[in-house]
Formats: sequence, C-alpha cells, structure tokens
Amino acid sequence: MPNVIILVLIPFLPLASFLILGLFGKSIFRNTSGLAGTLSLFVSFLLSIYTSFGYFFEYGKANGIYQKLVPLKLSWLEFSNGLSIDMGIILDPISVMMIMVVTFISLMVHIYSLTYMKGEERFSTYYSYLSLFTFSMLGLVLSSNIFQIYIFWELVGVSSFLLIGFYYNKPSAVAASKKAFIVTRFADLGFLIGILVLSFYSGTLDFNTLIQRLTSPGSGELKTAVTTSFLGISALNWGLALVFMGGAGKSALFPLHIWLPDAMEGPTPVSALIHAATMVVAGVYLVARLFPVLALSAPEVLELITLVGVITALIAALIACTQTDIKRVLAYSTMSQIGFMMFALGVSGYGGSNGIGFTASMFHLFTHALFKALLFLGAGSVIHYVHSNEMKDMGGLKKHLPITHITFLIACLAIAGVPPFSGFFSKEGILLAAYEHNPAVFWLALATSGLTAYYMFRLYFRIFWYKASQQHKHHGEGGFAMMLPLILLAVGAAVAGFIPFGRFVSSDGSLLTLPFHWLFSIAPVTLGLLGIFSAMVLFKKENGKADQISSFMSRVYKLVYHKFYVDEIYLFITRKVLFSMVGRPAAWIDRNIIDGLVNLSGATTKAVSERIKVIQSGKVQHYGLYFLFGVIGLGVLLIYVIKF
Amino acid sequence: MQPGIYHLLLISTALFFIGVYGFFTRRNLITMLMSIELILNSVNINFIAFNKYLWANKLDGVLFTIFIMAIAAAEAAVAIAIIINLYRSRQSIDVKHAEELKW
Amino acid sequence: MEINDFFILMKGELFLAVMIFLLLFIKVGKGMQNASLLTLIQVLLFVNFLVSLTFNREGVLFGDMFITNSLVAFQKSILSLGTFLISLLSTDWLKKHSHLPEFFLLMFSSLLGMFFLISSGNLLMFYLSLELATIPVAALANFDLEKRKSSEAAMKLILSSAFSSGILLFGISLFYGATGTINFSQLPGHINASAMQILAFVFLASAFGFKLSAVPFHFWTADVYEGSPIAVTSFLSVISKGSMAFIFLTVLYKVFQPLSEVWYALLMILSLATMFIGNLFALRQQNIKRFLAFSSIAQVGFILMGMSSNADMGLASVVYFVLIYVFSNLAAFGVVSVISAHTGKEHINDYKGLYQTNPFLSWTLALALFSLAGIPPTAGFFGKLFLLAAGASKGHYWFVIFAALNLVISLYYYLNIVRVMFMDKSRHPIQSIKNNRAANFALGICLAGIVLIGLVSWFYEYIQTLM
Amino acid sequence: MNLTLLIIAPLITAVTMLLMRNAQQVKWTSLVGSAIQLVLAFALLFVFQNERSAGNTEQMLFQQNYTWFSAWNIHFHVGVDGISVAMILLTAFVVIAGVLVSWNVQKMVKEFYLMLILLSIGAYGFFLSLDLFLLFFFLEIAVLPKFLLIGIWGSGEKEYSANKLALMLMGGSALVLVGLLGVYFAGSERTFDLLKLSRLPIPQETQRLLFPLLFAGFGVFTALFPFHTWVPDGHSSAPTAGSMFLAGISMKLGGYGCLRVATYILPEGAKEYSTIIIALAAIAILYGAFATMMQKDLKYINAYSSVSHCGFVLLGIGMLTKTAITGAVIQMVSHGLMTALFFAVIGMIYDRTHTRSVKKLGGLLKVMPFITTIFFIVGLCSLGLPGFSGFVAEMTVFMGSWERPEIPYRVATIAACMSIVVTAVYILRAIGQTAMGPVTEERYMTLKDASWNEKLAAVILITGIVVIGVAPFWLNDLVAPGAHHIIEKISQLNN
Repeated sequence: MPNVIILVLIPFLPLASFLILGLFGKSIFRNTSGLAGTLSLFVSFLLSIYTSFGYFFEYGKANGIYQKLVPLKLSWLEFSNGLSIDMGIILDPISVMMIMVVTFISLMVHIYSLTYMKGEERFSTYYSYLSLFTFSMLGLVLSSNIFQIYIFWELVGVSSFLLIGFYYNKPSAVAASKKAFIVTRFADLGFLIGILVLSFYSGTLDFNTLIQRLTSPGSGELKTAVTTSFLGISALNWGLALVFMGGAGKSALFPLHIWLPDAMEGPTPVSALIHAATMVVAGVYLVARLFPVLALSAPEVLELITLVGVITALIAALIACTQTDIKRVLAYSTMSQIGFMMFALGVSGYGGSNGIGFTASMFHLFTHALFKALLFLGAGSVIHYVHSNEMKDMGGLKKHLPITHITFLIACLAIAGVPPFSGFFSKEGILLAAYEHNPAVFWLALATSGLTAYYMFRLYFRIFWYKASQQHKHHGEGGFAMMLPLILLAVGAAVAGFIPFGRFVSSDGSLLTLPFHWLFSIAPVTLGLLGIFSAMVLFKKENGKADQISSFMSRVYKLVYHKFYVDEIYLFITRKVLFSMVGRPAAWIDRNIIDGLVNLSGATTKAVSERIKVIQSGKVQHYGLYFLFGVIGLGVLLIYVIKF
Repeated sequence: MQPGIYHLLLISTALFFIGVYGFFTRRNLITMLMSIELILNSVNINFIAFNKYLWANKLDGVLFTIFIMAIAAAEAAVAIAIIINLYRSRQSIDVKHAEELKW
Repeated sequence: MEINDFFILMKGELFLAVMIFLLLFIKVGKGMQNASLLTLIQVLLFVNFLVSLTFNREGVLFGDMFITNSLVAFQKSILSLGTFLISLLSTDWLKKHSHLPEFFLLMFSSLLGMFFLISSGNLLMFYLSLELATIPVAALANFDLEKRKSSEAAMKLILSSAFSSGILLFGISLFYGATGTINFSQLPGHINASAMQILAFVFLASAFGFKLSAVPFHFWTADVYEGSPIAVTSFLSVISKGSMAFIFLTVLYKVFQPLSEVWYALLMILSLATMFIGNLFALRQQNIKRFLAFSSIAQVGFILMGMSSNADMGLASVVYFVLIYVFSNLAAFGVVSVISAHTGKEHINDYKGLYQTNPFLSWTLALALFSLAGIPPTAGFFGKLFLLAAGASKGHYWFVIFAALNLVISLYYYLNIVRVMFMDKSRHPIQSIKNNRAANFALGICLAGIVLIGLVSWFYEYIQTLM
Repeated sequence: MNLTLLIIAPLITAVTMLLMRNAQQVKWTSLVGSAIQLVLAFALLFVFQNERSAGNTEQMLFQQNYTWFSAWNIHFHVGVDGISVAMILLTAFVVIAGVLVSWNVQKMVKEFYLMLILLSIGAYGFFLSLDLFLLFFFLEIAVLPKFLLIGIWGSGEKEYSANKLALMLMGGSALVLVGLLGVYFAGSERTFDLLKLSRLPIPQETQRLLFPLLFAGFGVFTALFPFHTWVPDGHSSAPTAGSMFLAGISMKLGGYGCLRVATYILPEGAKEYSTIIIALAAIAILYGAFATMMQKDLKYINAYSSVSHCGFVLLGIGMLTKTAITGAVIQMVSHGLMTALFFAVIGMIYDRTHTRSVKKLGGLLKVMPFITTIFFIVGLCSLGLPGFSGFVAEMTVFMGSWERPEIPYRVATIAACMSIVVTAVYILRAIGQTAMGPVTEERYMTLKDASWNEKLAAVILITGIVVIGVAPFWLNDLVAPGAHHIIEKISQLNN
C-alpha cells in the first residue's frame, strides 16, 4: 500500500517552501531562495516518481484493473447529512500521471528560472509563488473530494493571479492578472453551483461515492437527479454542465478563453508551467475525474463538451495564425490543444476499447505538457535574448541560439504531429476516437491539426530564419540552468510517444492498447506536412507573400487578428452593461434614494418642527385658547367619538 | 316663576364663557385678570346652586366658594404685583407688549 | 386624633412652616449675611430631607383631608431632596441676590403646598394646596426683577394658571353637582361614565395636564422656563412636576378607577401628543433653558404613558422615573445654572468646545442628557424602559412603537448638545469655571444618583414595596 | 468559569485608565487590559471545550443567574454556548487589534481608549446575556461610544455620520425594545429569560407581529437592506479603531441578535418571514457588491463590501437550516476579523499617504511591502479564497442554503453565489490600483512600512483568519451544536 507520509509530503514540501520563502525569503534566504525552492521540489519530484512506480507496478492494480485508492481522508469541514469537505488523497492513474507531470514540469521551470529570473528584485517572492502554485496544483490533482478540488482550484487561480501580476509595475500585467482571476472566477461560479447541485442530489461530496451513486443505474440519487428538471434540462445535466463551466474557465475554452492570451504578461517560465502545461489542463483533468458520470449518465453534457472543445480548437488555431507576439501564438496554440483534449473526452465512451478518446486525451495532456513547456521555455530563451516578444524583433536567431533552435524544432514537430514525435501518437488517438464517434468533429479536428502545423512553423521560421542573422550585442544563450530543462524536455517530447499509455491510463482502469492504423495516419500527417510546407514558403525568407495574403483577405484577416472581437464583446458587457447599467445605478440609488429616504425623514421632521413653531406664538391669550380647545376637543372625543 | 337650578346654571355657564371670552379678547392685563375672576365667580355660582338645590344637607359647596374667593384674592394680589413689575420694564400693561418669549 | 399623630404625620409640613416663620423673622431682623444665611438654609433643607425620611407612619388627619402613608412620605422626601439640591446648585446665583430670604420664603411656601397637595384627600384640599404650590412660584418666576423676560414669564404663569384653575374649579363644581361629595374616599362610589362626569373629568384632567405641561396645555412651559431664573425653572420642572405626577397617580388610580377606560384613552392621546410635540419643538431650540423645557415636556409624555398602565407597576415606575428625573434634570439644570451664573451664557452654541475647558461640567451634562435620553448605563434607561413596559402591558404595540420612535427623535437633540460640547470647536469657548463646593457636591450627588439608581435595583425594589 | 469576569475585566481596565496620568500609561493599561480579555476569551474557549468533551450537553454552560429587578422578573443571567464563545473570541481579537492600531492617536487619548473599552464591555455583555433585558442593556451601551468615537476622532463629515449612525442604530434598538416588550407580555409567564421564553408557547399571531420588529431592529445593526445606509457613512468617517469595532463587533451584535433573539424565540415568525429575509439578504449581497464596484474611497469600498458580506449572515439565518446558521455564525466571526483587518490596513495606508482615494494611490507594494501584503491577504480573504476564513464561511452558508429546495431559496442562493465574482472584481480593482502598478506620487517613495504595533495587530488578526481558514472544523464544531439548538424548534415545526 502507498506510504501516506510520502504522499502527504509531495504537496507539502512545496507548501513548506512557500511558507518559508514567503516569510524569510527576504532575510535568511536572500540569495538561496531559488535553490531552496528547487531542492524541495526536486525531493517532491523524486517522491512522486516513487509513488507512481509504486502505484503502477506494485499496489495500484487489483484484478488487473487500476483502483481508485484513497489512502488518506480527513474530515475538514462537516456540513449536515453526510456532506462534508474532506481533505484526502486519491490515487488513480490520472492523478498519479498528473503528479508526475506537475512535479516534473515544475522542476524544469524552477531550474530554468534560476537563470532566467536572476537579478529580479523579488526573486524569492517569485519562488515562493511558484511553490505555492505547485502545492495547489498537486493538491488539486490529488483531491478526493469535489469540494477539495474546488478549494485547490481557487488556490491555483490565485497563484496564477500572483504570478501573472509578478511584474506589478507594469499596468498591463496588473490588468492581465485581474482579468485572469475574474474570468476564471466567473467560471468558478458555475463550478460552485454545479457542486451544490451535484451534492444536493448525490448527498455526498466525495468523488468515489459521488461517482458510484450517480452511475449505478438503480440508485435513488441518480433517479431523482435525472428526473428533476429545470428549464427542461435534468438536474444532473445542469450540475455537470455547470461543473464543466468551471473547467472551461480554467482551461480557457471558448468563450471563457479571453484571459489566457493576456496571461502571457507573466514571466515566461510561469507561462510554461501554469498557462501551458499544468493549470490550464485542470479543466481537462476535472472532466476526466467525473468522466464515469458523464459517460454513463449524462451523454448530453459530453456532447456539449465535444462541441465546446472542437470550437475552441478551431478558433484558437485560426487566431494563432495571425498573432505576432510569440507568446500569444503559443497561448492560442495551448487553447487549441486543450480543445483537442476536451473533445477527445467528449467523443470517448466508457470502458474497454470505447474509452480510446479518454486515454488519448490523457495521453495528449501528457505529451502536450512536455512539448508546450518546451516551447514556452524556448520562447523564454528567445525573449531573454532579444528582450522582446514581438516577431518583428526576431528572425535569423538559429545561429545565436543553437540549442534553443533544435529543441524548439523538436517541439514544433511534436505539436505538428509529425511522426515519430510524441504529439503524433497522442493526436492520432484523438483523431481516431473522433472519427469513430463523430465524423463532423473528425473533419474539423483534421483541419485544425493542419492549421496547427502551419502556425507552429510560421512561428518557428519567423524566429529562427526569416531574416539574415543579425549581430545582437547581448549575452549568450543563458547557460546551463536554462539549457538543461530545454534538453530534458526535448528528449521527453521526442520519445514520450512510445510510452504504452493505454496500459496505464484508461477510462475504467482496465488495460487498453491504443490502436494504431498507419493508413489512418496518412491524412493528418500529410495535412501537417502541408502546413509546414506552406509556412516554410511564406516565412523561411523575408518576403511579402504573407502580407499579400493577409491584405487579400483583409476583412477575414482583421476579424481573426482581433480574435473574433470576443474581448470587445466582454468589454462591452462589463463596462457598458455591468458597470454602467448595474453598478453605477446601484451606487446612485443607494446614495440618493435609499439614503435619501433616511435623510428625508430627518429633513421632514425638521421641516415640520419649523412649521409648527408658530403655534407657540408667545401670546398668552392664544395659549388659553388652545387650552380651551384642548379641553373641548378631548371632551368631544371621549364623549362622542370613543363613547364609553 | 321661581328660579330653579337650571336658571342658575345657565347664568353660571354664561358667566363662564363671558369670562373666557374676556380673557381671550381683552388686551389689558388687569381686565384679563378680571375676566378670570368672572370664571371663578361662575364656579362659585355653580357650587352655591348645587349646594342649595341638590345637596342641601352638605356644606361642601358653600365652603368651597369661600375658599375660592380667598384664593382669588391672593392670586389677584400676586398677579397685580407681577403686572406692576411688568409695567416698570415696559411702561405698558398691554398684553401685546409681553410677547417676547415665543417659539 | 391624638396630638401625637398630628406631629408625626405632618412632620414635614410642620418643619416647613417653622422654617417659613424663621425666614420671616430673619427678614424682619435683617441680621444675616447672604452667604451664612444660605448655608443655614441649605442645612435646614437637608434636615428637612432627613425628617421626611424618618418616622414615617400611615395615617389620616382632619377627617380625610390629609392622608399620608409610606409612599406619600417617600414622594415627599424626593421633593425635599430635589429642593435641597436646587438650593445647592444655585448657590452662586443666590449669593449675589438681594432678596434671598424672600426667595426661600416663596419656595418653601410652594413646597409646603406640594406636600399638602400629595397628601390631600379632598378636592378642596387639593385645590387649596395646588394654589399654594403655584402662586408663590409665579412670584418666584419674577425674581430676576430687572429682567424683562422674567416678568413676562411670571405674568404668563400667573395668568395661565389662574385660567387653568378656573377650568379645574368648573370641573370640580360639576363633580360636586353630580356626586355631592368632594372627598376622595367617597367619590369613587358615585362616579360613572356619564357624559357630564366625563366632561367634568376632562376639565379636571386639564389642570393636571397644565401643571405637568402635557400637550395641549403646555404652552406656558417653555416661555416661563426661559424667562425665569434657572433655580426657579428647575424647581418648576422637577419639583412641581413631580408633585403633580404623584397626585395625578393617586387621583387616577384611587379616585377615578371607575373611569379607568376613559382615562386610559385620555392618557394615551395626551402622552402621544406630548411626546411628539415636545420632541418636535425641542429639536429646534437654541436657548438651552427653552430646550430643556421642551425636553421635559417630552419626558412627561413618557410619564403619562407609564401611568396609563393602571397597575402597581405603572405606579412604581412613575415614582421611580420621577426619582431618576429629579437627578437627571437637576444635573442638567445644575450645569446650566453654574455656567449661566458665571458667564451669563444660555445659548447652545455658547457650549461649543466646553469639554476642552470644563471636562467635569461637560461629562455631568452629558451623563444627565444620556439619562434623559434613556441610554444605559444611566438610570434614565431603566426609568424609561419601565415606563414603556408599563405602557406596553395593555398590548397596544403601536403605542409603544410610536413612543420608541420618539425616543429616537429625542436622542437626536440630546446628542446634539453632546456633539456641541465634545466635537465642535469654538474660538471663544467658555472659560474654565471654578465652581463652588456646594454646587459641585450637588452635581456629584446627581451623578451618583444617575449611575446608581438604575444599576442598583434596590431603589426600584424599595419603591415597589411601598405600593 | 465565572463569566462575569469577562465584563469585570474591561470594567477594571476602564477604571484603572481613569486613574492614569499620561497618554503612555493609558495606552499600556488598555493594551494590558485587552490582552487580559484575549487570555480570558481563550480560557473560556478552553474550559468550554473541556466541559463539552466531558460530555456536558447542556445548551448553555457556566450559567449564572441573579435576580436583578424582581418586580419585573429581570435577572442578571449569563451563560454561553458555542456561538457566544465564538463571538466573544472575535471581540477579544478585534479589541486588542483595535487598541494596537490606535497607538498613534494624539487627541484626547484617555477618552479614546475609554470609549474602546466601554464598547468592548457592551459587546461582551451582549454576547453573554441570557436575559433579554440585560442583552438590550448591553446592546445600547455599545452604541453611544461609537457616536463619540466617530464624532470626536473621526474625519470627513463626521458629525453627520455620527448622528446618522447613532440615530439609525437607536431606531433599530427602539424596534428591538418594542419587540422585547411584546415578547415579555406575550408569553404565559412574564419573563425576559431567553431560555424560558424559547420554551414558552407564544401564539402564532403574536409571533407574526413581533418577529419583524425584532429582526428588523437587530437587522439595522447588521446592515439589513434597506437599513444599511449608516454603514458607508459611519465607517468612512470613523477613526481606524472605530471602523474596526463598528464592522468587527458592532455589526455582529445585530446578527447575533437576529439569531439568538428573533429566530430562537419566535420560530414561527421566522418561518413566516424567511422568504422576505432571504430576499433582502440576497439583494444586500448583490446590490452591496455592485455598489462597492463603483466606490473610489477605500473605506467606502470596505463599508459597502461589509453590507454585502453581512448579507451572507442574514441569508444564512433566513435559510433556517443548521448548516446555514452555522455558516452565518462563521461568517460573522470571519467577517469580523477580516473587516477589522481591512480597516486597519486602510488606516495604515491613510496615516501615511493621507488619502484613501483609489485613484490617487498606486504601487504601494514597492513602498511598504508589509502593509501591502496584509492588504493582499485581507483582499483575498474578502473575495473568499480558500485558506482564509471567508471561504469557509461563505461555503458553509451556500451548502446550508442549498438544502432548501424551494425556488425562492434557490434563487437567493444563486444570487448570493454570484457575488463571489463581483467581489473579485472590486477587490482586485482596489488592490490592483493601490498596491500594484507604478508608484503614482513621488512622496510615497519615502513612506515607512508598518510599525511594531501595527504589525502585531495585523498578525493577531491574520492568525485568526488563517486558523479558521485552514482548520475550520474547530469553529464548526464549536458553533454547530448551538445552531442546532436554535433550529431545533423550527425543525420540529417542519415535521
């Protein structure tokens, strides 16, 4: 059985490093905070390797099926009727895979940042934030309780916020961090309500119990959840769709994606860690976690997921073709790839060979983490060199940055789905699942994968070729600390595809072999090569062709370049509707009407007081008159009106 | 016709309202004081009438009347003293000149 | 009737009468300095207070004309204590006054009248003592002889009270006509709710309303309070009002019990009108005496509310409230009189920044006002609350709600004074006043009363045992 | 444990302070006094937990009952359950933080600290009272010091605000008074005793009549819409410690009263009006949040956000489920600590920059990292970040609210949930503008970071926030049995 202390240490080492660096980073660990953080994470990484070995090869299986183990469960906050938030650790194939991914990528980023962030004034703060993020992300993937996952969900959100806004002097960074937090918060609103709905109908917050109750066909909980409906949609579907909304926000799915490109304001290693490899796939992870319920009891929601996924994949790929900020291109490409993972889940069935989509999605998550982190770190190295994010400042860098160039190329090939790089295998699985399930999705996905190859290579050529090599007066390529992660990741990106992923991860824990039909692969590979070729034609040398094409389709180009004006729509809604139509009136009403009423009551009293002062006229005869009136009035009242 | 209690009460009531009217309309403080005396006298008539016609065996009413007269005299004495003092400061005993305290 | 009874039962009255004679002799002899005379009088007043506390027995004198019991004795001791405190508080003013013996002569006469008033067992006695209590006060009101306002105030008081006596007497005469008796112990058997008796009762009640300054019989109050010397104002507002509240209780609860429904309605109307009008007028006042006049009118509204309960708790809480009211109002008037005697300032705005120069006076006034406003931990809180509770016992919640809202309005103007003293700044604040010991002592007693009478439940429990 | 100690200790502190000669002595006396309060509060928690774990399931522990006014059947009756213990702890925390934060008060120091201690007496007494008369007595005691605190040591339109606050609160307590008298006369026995009253059968008609009076009366204190308008003015004009006490303690008096008095004694009334309560609460939550979004003054931001946050308290109470009421109490504690800290931070910023305008501030993180970090923490707590108390409270309220399946309750819950987004918007806006971005004015560069007293105050409050946030089960276990007792009668009605 798993060693609980080791399991607990995996997330808690980064937590400890966060606390220590946060409290003493400026004093005791002034110079060594980077090393301290990296070391603690390294231990954590080793422990997670140990754990995953243990899980996959020793105790994880029972009867040939990977079990969902919960070696630790502490009651944290108990509500009524068996509803309680537990702090637990769940071990199943996907969580074990995720801790591997998270610790590994995080370790790479830690190492990379040692050089990249050197000389920053808030170096230790940076590392403490990184540790916080790592802790939260590990907590998220290990959560055994849906509320626990929500808690860590929020924590990764806030660490993302802190890291995006790390350069807090830059107004654009501040704006981006706010945007990221608020948009995901909006999505979390859905998540929260979804949790409330699910917990109400399932009577539990525990994942295993929840899944068990909502998938076993005879259970009373499932029955009420399916039969109760609101606006014609069953409660179960509402709950799951709302939970998915949370996932969509965090994973930057259309239309909640607008924060991700802006999030690139953060330091590049952060983008690699959070906004490429780990946090943004939390949504995918969440859907995967609830996959049994979705697949068995709520196929409608799966369709929604497919739809959103495929739209996101396509739109993001289109936008990526037009962007000029290299990190933004990568951001859109991340979006697009997450779309792939999402719809792969959407088109997947549950159990056995039906679950190809599931396995492929997780596989893609895994490989994507490697090559996308690599791309970002490579881009970071480029940015480190030229001190700019803009393509126009780049070109012809292949001589200056040889290692970056090679690793970047490997990553591009992987993402473009060129065999035998890792991306090829995972994407192949996804396409296959889509093909079997829904041809329309397949065709769209196919087109998108072609586009992927195009825009990635556009990026590649634009950075490393395009112009003649220029002499930069800057320093060299960044040194060992920056190159080591690049190389390690490049190796991973190149060979990870050969992992027999289905043997570890499948929808129901049973063993699965991802089918491979080389005939099927012809179309995507050809398309990918076509994309690469056209990118080469347009961008290998500086020529006007690309501009000609864009001016030829200027309308469409503009639409895509401006990201389909989604940001503007949001801006309109928040500025014009929420601020002007709700916020301002609310504030105005409060000050003028409600408070006005309070003041009015005071003013009325005063006015009445002023008005009636004339009766105290100072004339003693008037007083006598009032006296008499009073007597007579009271007499009349008591004798004739009230009548005793 | 023998005058009965109603006649007397009529007189007293009339006297009461004459007094009240005088108190409300006269501007001279002394006259106002006299109007109050009229009110008191109407009460006296009441007491006497009730005593004579209704409760002839109890002398309360008559006694009360005597006391009222005595008190009225005392009251008038103090009031006139005050009015004299008022006259010193204002050179007038018109009630219109004593309306400074108001509101 | 034994001679012994006479001396014991009427000891307070006799003591006062002796003091009055003493003062007359002193006046004729002209043998004493103001200061020493004042000290003598203060000591005598304190003895008077002690006398009223001791050897109390129940009894009846002069064929039901004069009634006394432990409750009445306690009420008398409240009045004595109040008079004693007033004499201490106005030391500075009185020392300079050229007619000191007359002042106390009149005040003692009035106090004697009040003693008889609350002991009276007969409408004749009631009328006589009422006049004895009122007429000297009218003369007292004129005691700032050279001030225009003072004589105007006295004129208004004497004319209004004469008018009100006229109405009262008319009512009494009607009762006499209807029942043939003026004796309190015989009246209840003859009283019924016929139209004439109700009318007579309203006439009678108007006189009580007049002396208590209940709306709409209150108009004289503010003018007289403003114009009179502060010592007289405080006497009027505390002692005179207190004695009237006591006798009103006796009359309502004992004599007019058969009309209890009528007077419940009457009290309810009067109480609401009194609170409301008193508050509305108080809001606007700039002269602190006039302000206190209206505030005390509003207080009467609460007293009437407590009276309306027609039960022992109503009786007890009214007596209790009057006791508290004596301390609170005298503390307030005391501070005002000290300031007025030293600086002649009576405008509220003159009090700006008072706290900076005179913290003790400010705290005293503030606590007094808190007590009047009914804010804990001052005794006023308990007094008000018991009055409201007594008023609520009949279950007319809207009555209580209205009263409670009036509490809020009253809080506004009480806090306004506190605000002026503590928060506002002034270029020319009132100078630091070196107060004499007597006044400080009196203020100290008042403060102790304000704090202790509420928190220490013994006082209330004691009053309750007197019922 | 002798509960009267909790009233006597501050009383002695106050008296000692009166005897002190100079400002320094006064400050130290009050600090020692408030530290003793804190120790006492913890001692209470400790012995309370001991009693409970020893199996004492009596509803109220450590009761003391002395007759006060026998004629009215008024008793000095004190006792605590978990809810009171939680509130007392909160008070002790806020008091010591308030004392520490006001270390630099220059004007009328003795009076200032006297007011603070007086206020704490009122609060302790209120939370301890089991006799409604006593409770009302302490409720009113707690009002006046606020008036003086704002009026004398405040800023801006302080006199207007002080007046408004005092009058509105007194208006509220006037309603409470009427309600109390009604309850007193409505039962078959004339008593103010809370425990007895809760067992007396009060006719439904009477409950229907009295409940709104009591609830609205207490509601004024806790910013029940639409009686909340004293909150922005009062808070913005008050001195730092005044705001802390106001929002941290005084607003909780109302919530506690709504719960302990209105809901507990008049369960049928509560049931009758629960839809109205939750509607008002939901309005307060959302409307307060939206109004906050438009504010430009930091204090106004926190004041309006308090309206919004206190809406959760009322929402929890209005839901009438055990979980929701537990959540409401946790929210009271949490909001008390958090908002006190928030005001403390605002005070620190204002003391240094002399402005509270969001527009004029900027880049403070660079200048005063400690203060800004607290600002971050408190902001994140306010927007309900896990790990801080706000999250626990809100989630408990949500979970409890969701137990009511009827449509109006669902709508209110969802509306309340929506506030988590709006809250994020205004908090981030405030933080982003003031703490982040470039430093807007040159003079800010020379400002000093927090001094020892400010740091200590902040650390004390943050400890509370974080402990609740990380280990909510303590507070939950403390509060839930109390909530159970309050809800007991209502659940009997339901069945």
